[in-house]
Amino acid sequence: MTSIGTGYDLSASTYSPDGRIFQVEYANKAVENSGQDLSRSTAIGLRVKDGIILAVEKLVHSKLLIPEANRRIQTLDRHLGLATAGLLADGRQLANKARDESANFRDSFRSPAPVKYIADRLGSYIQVYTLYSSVRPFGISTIIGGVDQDGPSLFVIEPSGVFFGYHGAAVGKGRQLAKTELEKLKLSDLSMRQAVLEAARIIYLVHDDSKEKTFELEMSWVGNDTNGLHVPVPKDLLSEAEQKAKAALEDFE
Amino acid sequence: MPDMVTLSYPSPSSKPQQRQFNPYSENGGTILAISGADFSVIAGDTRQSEGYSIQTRYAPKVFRLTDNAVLAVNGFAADGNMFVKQVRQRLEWYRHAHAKDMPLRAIARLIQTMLYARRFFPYYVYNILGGIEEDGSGAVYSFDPVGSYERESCRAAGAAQSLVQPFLDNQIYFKNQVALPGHPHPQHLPLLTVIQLVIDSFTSATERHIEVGDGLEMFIVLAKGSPLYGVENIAGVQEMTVTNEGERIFVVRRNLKRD
Amino acid sequence: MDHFPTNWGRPRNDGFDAYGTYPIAQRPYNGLGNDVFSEGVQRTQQPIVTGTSVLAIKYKDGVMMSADNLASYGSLARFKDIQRLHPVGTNTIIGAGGDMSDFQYIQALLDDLMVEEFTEGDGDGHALGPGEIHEYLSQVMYARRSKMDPLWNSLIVGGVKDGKRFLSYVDLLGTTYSASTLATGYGSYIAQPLLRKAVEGNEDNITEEEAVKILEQSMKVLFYRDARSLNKYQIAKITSDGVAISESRSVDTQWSFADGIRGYGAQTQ
Amino acid sequence: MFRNTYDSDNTVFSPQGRLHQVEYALEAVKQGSAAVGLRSKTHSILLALKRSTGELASYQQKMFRIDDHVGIAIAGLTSDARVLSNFMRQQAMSSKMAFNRPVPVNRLVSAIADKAQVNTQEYGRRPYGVGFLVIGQDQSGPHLYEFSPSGNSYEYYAMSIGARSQSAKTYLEKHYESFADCSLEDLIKHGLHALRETLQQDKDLNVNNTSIGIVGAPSVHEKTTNVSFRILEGETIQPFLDTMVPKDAPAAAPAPPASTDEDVQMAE
Repeated sequence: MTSIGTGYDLSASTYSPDGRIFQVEYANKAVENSGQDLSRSTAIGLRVKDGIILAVEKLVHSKLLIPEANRRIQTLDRHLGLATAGLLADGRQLANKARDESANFRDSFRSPAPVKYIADRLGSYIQVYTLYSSVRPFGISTIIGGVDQDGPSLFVIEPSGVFFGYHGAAVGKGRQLAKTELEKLKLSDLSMRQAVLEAARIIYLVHDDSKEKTFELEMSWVGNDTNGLHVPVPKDLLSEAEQKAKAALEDFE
Repeated sequence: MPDMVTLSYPSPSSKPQQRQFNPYSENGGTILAISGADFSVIAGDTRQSEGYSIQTRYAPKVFRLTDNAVLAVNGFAADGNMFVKQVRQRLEWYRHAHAKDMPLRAIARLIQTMLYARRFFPYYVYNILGGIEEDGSGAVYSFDPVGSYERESCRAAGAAQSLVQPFLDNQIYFKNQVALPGHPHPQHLPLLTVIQLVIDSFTSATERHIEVGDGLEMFIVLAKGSPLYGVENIAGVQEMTVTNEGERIFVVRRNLKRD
Repeated sequence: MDHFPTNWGRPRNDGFDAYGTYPIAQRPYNGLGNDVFSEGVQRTQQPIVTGTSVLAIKYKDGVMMSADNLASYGSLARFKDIQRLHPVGTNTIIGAGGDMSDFQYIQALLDDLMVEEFTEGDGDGHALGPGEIHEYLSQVMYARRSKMDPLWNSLIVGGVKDGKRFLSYVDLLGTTYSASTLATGYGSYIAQPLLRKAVEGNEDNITEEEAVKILEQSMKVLFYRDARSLNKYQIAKITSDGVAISESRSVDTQWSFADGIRGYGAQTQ
Repeated sequence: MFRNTYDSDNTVFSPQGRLHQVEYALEAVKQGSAAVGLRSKTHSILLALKRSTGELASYQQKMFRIDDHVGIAIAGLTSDARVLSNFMRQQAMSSKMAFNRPVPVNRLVSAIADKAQVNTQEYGRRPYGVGFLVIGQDQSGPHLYEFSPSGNSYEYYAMSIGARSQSAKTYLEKHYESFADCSLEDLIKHGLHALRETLQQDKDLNVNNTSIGIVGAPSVHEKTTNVSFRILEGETIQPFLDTMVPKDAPAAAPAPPASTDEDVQMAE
């Protein structure tokens, strides 16, 4: 961050002399430690044989919050889900855009949009916000997952607009540890139920008890077990996953 | 002079046949309203029909707008329902702006403005507005489809207007009745008399007009502080008042013949 | 497209080819009414491929609806495997008579709406019920008629929400009404009286079996009398358990009497 | 002139990934007088403290009716609130027009949150300078939401916003578990106690400076049968004020000083 204060980092439309766009880099910072809305949380996505699992570590910033009422994982279409880390409001804005894209695809072709198509459109959309001084980049990393004609697929879109497909993806504060854990899994062999348990375990593992407040685990899934619909993981499975995650955590320690 | 050229002008019959879409229909039924010194009665039958078909035996044509205004709409039902919906939204904005209900005479003017705005694609609807003025008097306003309106003591509209209006002229305005010397016709009739006239109007219209029948819905609006005049004793009466501003609204339902 | 500029219309009806663009033998007629714009923009349409009656009744457990599988092209029985009953969400069914392409458009519209509900609502407990869907359809139908560009259909919306039965009608004019028996098209003349007789005042007692019987009987009468109908139809029921649309079925009919009618069978002057 | 290089513009991230203009907008909310919201199984209520600029001036408007089933209390810039509340009214009405149903409260709140987000991302705008507490009743029962200029919204059991709202929050956190089963009268009493915490030592709630907003069945102190959103002001709130436990001046929990100047950590 040597260029802080040199004036090359005040606009997305300015390169620094060494060819960097600082505003985009700062947006990445927002993903990890946004100070204003306490969203310093982790989100992960798992792509398994016949479905996708999304999970987020939802920090509970006040005990006055109503549990489970404030959802962080969003539904884009019947078959598409999205989880973000970073500025929550940016995440909602992007989800609305994604819904429009998906609806437009459906209107044109009378079939559900491929996951990759949506990831592509959103990548382009986010990229536009890295070009001009009149806007700021999106302060979010996005996991988008769904099941289309070619089966389950999972993508991550960064604030720069770049996107990649993944078998297992993690964004946000605890992404390094989460990635390490994901890499240990044989993702393509897992059933959706197994993947739910693993996802819960990973979220419990990456949550930093010492630094962060309490959290709530939120999970959704889409695939064979859900008739191809992106829906929240049912309550009984969710609590089973939480129990096992807590148990595993104790073993770990 | 012989034709110089042969014209290949298509004969009129070979032109594509044109079937003009008619955006209007007429759904029968009749409405009427009568005002008294400190009350107003607004009524309509509940049959909705098209041609010789009864579409439904219960489709309301009379609507409570506020605690002191009731609107009856008759004509093309789709226009009528949309019009009422739009009036209600305008009244809601008025409430937001002024934290009170719009006065009756203002609603009357609002309706004329809204109707006239569609002068060249009119709502095919005859409106009758009844309620209580700010001075506490009962009032009836009647409208034509493009917004011409006036305040009256009584008005009938719709399919059986030609049957009911002459009857009201005679019974309310005492047309063709000569008063006994020293006993002038009353300025206003008492509420229960008016209610009986309304019921008689509709039973008669039901007898003689195929588009009238099935049910009668009658709204009674009482001025602030007015006595109940026995309304509370009418069988099946139901109070519709929402606020505590003083005016009260009641509704009475009666069956009419269904044939 | 007419590529001769002289046919595009002129400020005045010149009686001759002022611009000299035509050989005399082909000189066009420029008389009144031959201006290509004289007919204005044509938005008004007529139904092309059409479905006939839809019937619906309320009964003890909910609402039942039926429609045959025919889509006619004028008097031609063009498509004989068309479904005219369409589920919307988990507790609503719409049945359509009139233009089938307009109906398909309406299905697409409602599908978009349901996706919107699914994503934005995201299980918040505010699913659209039959009442809301009927209101929405009414607004669409009325808006299109007001643009003089109607969706040429008669639609029946039926369903159950929070234990309450709902049954309502809307058509190309935006006209709406509710009743415990409804019928569109030819059915409104022929079947409606039969349905009313069987159902009115009896809505809470009719069992599912009886409801099926009532509709079967009416469909049979319609098949006998409506030349644009087909003896292949479906019955849908909507109860608090959800919607169910039957496979196509038919009723036994007896046409031997037709032999004795002039116009049927062998012609015997 | 500015506190740092990165705080003059809403389209600029600081090197830490912060949006200072948004944080300052959250400060604007804290400039406004406090509002408190609570929810039970049957009711949602709002309470707000009205300021007056002087003896001859009237008290400000802190609550707006959105629809029969929704109302809001505001803290911050009143003019921004008027724009947003107008938008909410439009949303409520188009829901009635298109579907003939009262707009679900959560969707209404999301709609203004999404609207507010745009003002945190595009040049030439400023974030809205107002926070809302939104109460409403729909098919899924009574609700209470907080909306803030950052474009976030959350649903709460109880919440407070505005000047010295932390003190009210402390009170609410201590008692919120009992709110679910409270009668309307008790709920209002809790609300008044929480609101009182935001006052300076020498001040007290009275009929002039307090507004109460309610959705749900009427209280015994109201002379109405109305269950839709209503705002109580003036003499009508006296019976509720009378239910309050008088504050025994020295024993009252010392309120932490109002933060005006430090960097904001929302809901800290």
